[in-house]
Amino acid sequence: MSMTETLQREAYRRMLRIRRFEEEGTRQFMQGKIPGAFHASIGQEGAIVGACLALRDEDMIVGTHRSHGHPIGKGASLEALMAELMAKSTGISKGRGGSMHLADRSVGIIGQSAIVGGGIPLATGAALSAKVRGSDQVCLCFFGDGAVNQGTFHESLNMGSLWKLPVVYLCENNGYAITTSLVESHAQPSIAKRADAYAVPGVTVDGQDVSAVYDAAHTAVVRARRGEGPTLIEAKTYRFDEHNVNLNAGMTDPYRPVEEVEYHKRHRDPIPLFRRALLELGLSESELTVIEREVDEAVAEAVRFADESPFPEPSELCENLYSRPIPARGKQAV
Amino acid sequence: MSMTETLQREAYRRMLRIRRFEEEGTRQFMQGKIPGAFHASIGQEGAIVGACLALRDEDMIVGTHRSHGHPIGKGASLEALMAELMAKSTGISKGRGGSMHLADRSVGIIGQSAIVGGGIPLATGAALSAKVRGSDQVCLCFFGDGAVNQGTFHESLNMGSLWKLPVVYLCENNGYAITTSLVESHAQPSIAKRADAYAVPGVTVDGQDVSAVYDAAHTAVVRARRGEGPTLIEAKTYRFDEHNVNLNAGMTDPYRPVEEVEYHKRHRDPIPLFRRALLELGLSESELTVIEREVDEAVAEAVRFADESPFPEPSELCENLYSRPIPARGKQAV
Amino acid sequence: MAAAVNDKSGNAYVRMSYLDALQQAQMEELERDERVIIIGEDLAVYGDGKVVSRYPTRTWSTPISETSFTGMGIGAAMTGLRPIVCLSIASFMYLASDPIINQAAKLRYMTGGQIGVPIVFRCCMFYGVSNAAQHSDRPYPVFLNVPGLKILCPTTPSDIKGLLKSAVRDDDPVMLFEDTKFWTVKDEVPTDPEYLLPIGKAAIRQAGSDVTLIAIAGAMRVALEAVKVLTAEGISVELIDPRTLKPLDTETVLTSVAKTGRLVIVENAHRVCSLAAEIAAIVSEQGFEYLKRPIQRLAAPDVHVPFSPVLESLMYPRAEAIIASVKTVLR
Amino acid sequence: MAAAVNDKSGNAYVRMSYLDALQQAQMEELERDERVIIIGEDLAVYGDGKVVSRYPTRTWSTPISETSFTGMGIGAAMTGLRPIVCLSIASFMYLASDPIINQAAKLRYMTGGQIGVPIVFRCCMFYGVSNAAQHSDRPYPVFLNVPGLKILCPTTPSDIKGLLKSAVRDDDPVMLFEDTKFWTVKDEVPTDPEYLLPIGKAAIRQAGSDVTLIAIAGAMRVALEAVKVLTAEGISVELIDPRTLKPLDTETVLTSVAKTGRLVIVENAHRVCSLAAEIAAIVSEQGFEYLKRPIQRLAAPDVHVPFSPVLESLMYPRAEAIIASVKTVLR
Ligand SMILES: Cc1ncc(C[n+]2csc(CCOP(=O)(O)OP(=O)(O)O)c2C)c(N)n1
Ligand SMILES: Cc1ncc(C[n+]2csc(CCOP(=O)(O)OP(=O)(O)O)c2C)c(N)n1
Ligand SMILES: [Mg+2]
Ligand SMILES: [Mg+2]
Repeated sequence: MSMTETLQREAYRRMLRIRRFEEEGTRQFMQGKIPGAFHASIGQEGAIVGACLALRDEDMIVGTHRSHGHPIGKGASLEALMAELMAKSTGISKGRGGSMHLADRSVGIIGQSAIVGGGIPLATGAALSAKVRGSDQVCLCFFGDGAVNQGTFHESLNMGSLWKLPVVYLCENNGYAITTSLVESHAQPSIAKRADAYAVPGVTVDGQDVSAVYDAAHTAVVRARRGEGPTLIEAKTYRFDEHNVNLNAGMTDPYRPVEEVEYHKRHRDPIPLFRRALLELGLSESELTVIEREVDEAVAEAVRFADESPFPEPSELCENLYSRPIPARGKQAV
Repeated sequence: MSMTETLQREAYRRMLRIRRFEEEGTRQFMQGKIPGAFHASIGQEGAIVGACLALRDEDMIVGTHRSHGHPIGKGASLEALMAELMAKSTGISKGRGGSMHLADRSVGIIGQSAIVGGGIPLATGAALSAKVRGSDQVCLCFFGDGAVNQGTFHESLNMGSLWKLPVVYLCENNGYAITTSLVESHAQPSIAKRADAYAVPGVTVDGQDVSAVYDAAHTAVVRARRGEGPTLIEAKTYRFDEHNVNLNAGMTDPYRPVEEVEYHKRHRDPIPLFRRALLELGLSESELTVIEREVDEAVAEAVRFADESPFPEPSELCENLYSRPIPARGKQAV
Repeated sequence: MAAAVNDKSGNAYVRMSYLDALQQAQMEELERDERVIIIGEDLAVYGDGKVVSRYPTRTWSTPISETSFTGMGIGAAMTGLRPIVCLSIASFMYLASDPIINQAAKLRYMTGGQIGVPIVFRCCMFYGVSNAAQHSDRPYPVFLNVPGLKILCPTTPSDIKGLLKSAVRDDDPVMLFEDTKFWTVKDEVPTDPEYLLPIGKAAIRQAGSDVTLIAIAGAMRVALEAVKVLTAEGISVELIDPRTLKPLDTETVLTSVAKTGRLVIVENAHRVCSLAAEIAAIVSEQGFEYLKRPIQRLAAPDVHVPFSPVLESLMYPRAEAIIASVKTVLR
Repeated sequence: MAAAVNDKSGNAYVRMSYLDALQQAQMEELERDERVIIIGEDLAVYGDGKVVSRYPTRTWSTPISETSFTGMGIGAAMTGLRPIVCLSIASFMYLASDPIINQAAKLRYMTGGQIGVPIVFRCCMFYGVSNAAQHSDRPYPVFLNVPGLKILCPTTPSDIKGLLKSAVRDDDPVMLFEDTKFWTVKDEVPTDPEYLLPIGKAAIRQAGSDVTLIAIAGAMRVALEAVKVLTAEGISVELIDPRTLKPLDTETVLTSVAKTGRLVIVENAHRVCSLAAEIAAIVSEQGFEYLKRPIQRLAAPDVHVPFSPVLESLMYPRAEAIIASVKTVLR
């Protein structure tokens, strides 16, 4: 099924929200207002949003260390996400999680694993849960090309398939795991082909084409919801920025050619590509401009909100470790 | 390449050595002379010996908890193995390893992992070592059908293939992992087919036909030694005994039909099958009887040796933990 | 199973083994709460046969994939279920340590409380029967260092019932280390399906005034023997069973040491950084003024479990060693 | 790099950072012994760039497969090589704990000495920089309970050179926990490619008579600050750096406590069952009669590392806390 016009507008809006949120985040990071690491999804918005839009509100997502796009793609509001990046107490995780773990439960993001490959079993378990509870929820599992080589990929896809769980495995294949290219690390360069080992359908799709990703994801989601089991989707995409804002790979030999990066930025940017497609489909320039302005305002508002929010109080350090505070028995020196 | 006549005789001898050693071991176990667990390979001798005979003396093997067949298949003498089972100080591992870990380094068994799937990376690393050292050794890696579902299978086959390491992955597919059947646990029932995910050749072979296993293993070993990388061989075999001598699965619903077990014992026993083939090929009954007598004597001698050997001394408890004893600093109360 | 017998206060008890009590607790929780599921390998082999045949859709017999079925249990716990993940032999816990430590223990905290992980990780410490180093570990000390986990080592049939049930109902990840030394031990177990024991509360198995003896998990068996002998000799031992290793009931420990001034701790885990170390450290910080004599730790030596019974029998503290240690601190 | 300077006994030194010393040690060992190889992810990113370009066939940049590339390192160590396995950030160690514990640590023992595993597991404890719970662990206590391992936490450029080189030449599995708090710290490092430090020997960083202060890994930085202040106030602190956490140099610890009668231990790991617990336990067993005051442990509280710098800064003991503890035991 193809996207409706409403969905197309929403797809454009959400891709743009990810882009602008992360561009702004990068600026804030450079100004020292965001601590820790910062992995941007810039360039990968088509794969993320196309997949997210194939879901219903009550569906679930487990993502990765490159975690900003997933909640925004699923429709999260930006304030609490930006506040989290700035380590504020109004952050979505009260300043405990940060950039690698932007999980917004209210839109169904049940976890973002910064342990590469660690989210794949969690997502598979969430699908098991849906099945046992008799819910018709589906769980979308994002992971990178690098994560495919973890044992959890293998173990989880086998169980997901064996038990026909409602999970969609979506690989954001940006060709690199930090500095390691796919060909240097995958004996079998086709990730979709690995699906045969678990008797699940394996699909390759152009991740820079949000409609194509939506179509593939939609088919997979329908299949999952029908109880027919998982699908493995390999969305070929590209990361425009460095692996991590503060990572200077510092190799004399760059791990990816400058021309390759330039080519993708210029010709394979999912946002201008989709904008052009929308105009061709008959949307007006002014409609798109309205969306663009709205997105800019939402991002600015998020920064304002985060800026004005307080930092956590030292007394909160041990909160939310357990469901109920453990009564201190005896003295507990720090 | 097919087995020479000399090799055929040796194949028969080694299969029989495994069978009689384990039959005798089972008796000793029942008499309480062997402590711990006891996993017999009875029924699986064809797969083991066929693969082992494709190796050279200096080649290496990593095996599993079902560990008796591998050293015997590689040509180990029986005394130190039986003494190990009886927990004697003359045991191959001085009574430290026991039934699940019969590693005889002198014939190239560099480890037997009782952690299911744990041996696959070790074997792949041994192959890496051979490559780095510029040796032309090959490492044969045994594992069960159950181990295929471990993450280590996936991770190791990928690296083995990527780096074209001289390793042969041989799955003793006996159809069950304790009580769990292959169809209950493998979304993709063909183990050989999983090879595609790592761009290595995947071969299925009748594990009850020692010659067929030899041929497949020989091809794989030659390929590995040539630097062309690993092969995954699925040898279809069957375990005649219970998973473990002292395991009473105790299910009202037996996990495998009695008729299935009976069928295999009667019609698919690799030893009588090969004996018949040898007679057809022209070996005489008396030649085979000589081998059979020799084997019986070797097993009896092994029991005698083990019986007469002493148990370890309590003072040896901490020996061989480190390469050199750690000088006790301060009092080390037990 | 024996018929129930009522005690003075009208509570009914049935005599059953530790393993049966565990099974009963699981069965009752499955019955009570449909969110409870069981995940693990060959469930029927490790004693869960009845459960499997009664609840086929809520027992998931898995492929051999410890890392991921543990992670799946965590994912299911995050999304509305209350899984019991059976890792069978404790030495396989290491394969699951990434999801247990990096996910289950951390997710609530890392998400600022958005996500809870109500899960039980069960495993059995299966040692002393010549299964050699790869099958004989008692690895609870490894997990004690990890914030966010709760860790239980019940030593009696009624405790395993009460603690397992509390674990299933707890909103946090709980690790339950059974000790197979108790599997066949029988005792009275309350029939009440609402019999719950609080997590975090030690039991004083015997009150005493001369010396505090803390015995952990399987070491309780020999400790009870030792206490019998010592009592007969007129030595008054206060015997404590921590039951919950994390969070530890330090109050009970310190109160006892305040009374006795003498402490012996015994366990079957390897000695370095074990629970006995932590208890000794706590007492030497917070109960130093009570101590009349050096603390005595008895544990397995810092060496792997050998296959040979002759050698393995040297690994775990025996009653005589406990008796000797008690006498040493009384000297 | 600065030019070498000779000391009075003619030994040459060069000033360099901890990270450079580590790199130099690796490079020298690769140069010296062709059995040495390096295995790990994105080797060039984590500081091994020079090594990779110099020894392309002996550096193996792996896929993201921690469990198996660790297992492969062990397999290679069993068969004639001396691998250094780089696990980068210490929180990824849990993925490799099965091969480290069940294979590397056990194989020599389980095979009665037939197999040796001469391997180094390197990782860095990368905390205090807002990477949140999944990237900030200091998990050495988890491995201290395991027999058969050796565990090092060097705190100076020359120590990391001497200890890493000893680790590579050692015939047993050695875990080397770098502390990124030291990466940029510079000091004099012997140029001698045969500069080796013994595994199992603590360093007395400053002799003193009033109190024994043991600082582990990154805590040494703040301990040195604290000692400066205390010394200025006329308090004589004996500052010990265990360097090798396993096997621990208990002799040096006990000798010092015998002299001072007072013990403060500081580390950045989580407090429960940490090394400080083990040291406190050892001293309360074997040095009880020396102790004049309760032992003081300073460690990270039993909570995960939060992302927010405001909160994370509360996690690790500060110089003021050490000073206060020292004064408490002197009261
Ligand atoms: C278990 C584990 N190993 C290593 C890392 C370090 N690391 C962080 S991101 C990353 C690369 C992941 O690559 P990929 O899965 O392709 O995702 P991408 O970053 O390209 O989105 C690595 C190796 C980690 N976080 N977790
Ligand atoms: C990591 C791990 N998980 C579980 C076990 C328990 N176990 C021992 S043997 C076995 C079955 C293995 O099946 P398979 O690989 O097919 O080998 P087989 O026993 O059939 O030879 C299991 C689950 C183990 N030893 N290690
Ligand atoms: Mg990638
Ligand atoms: Mg099998």
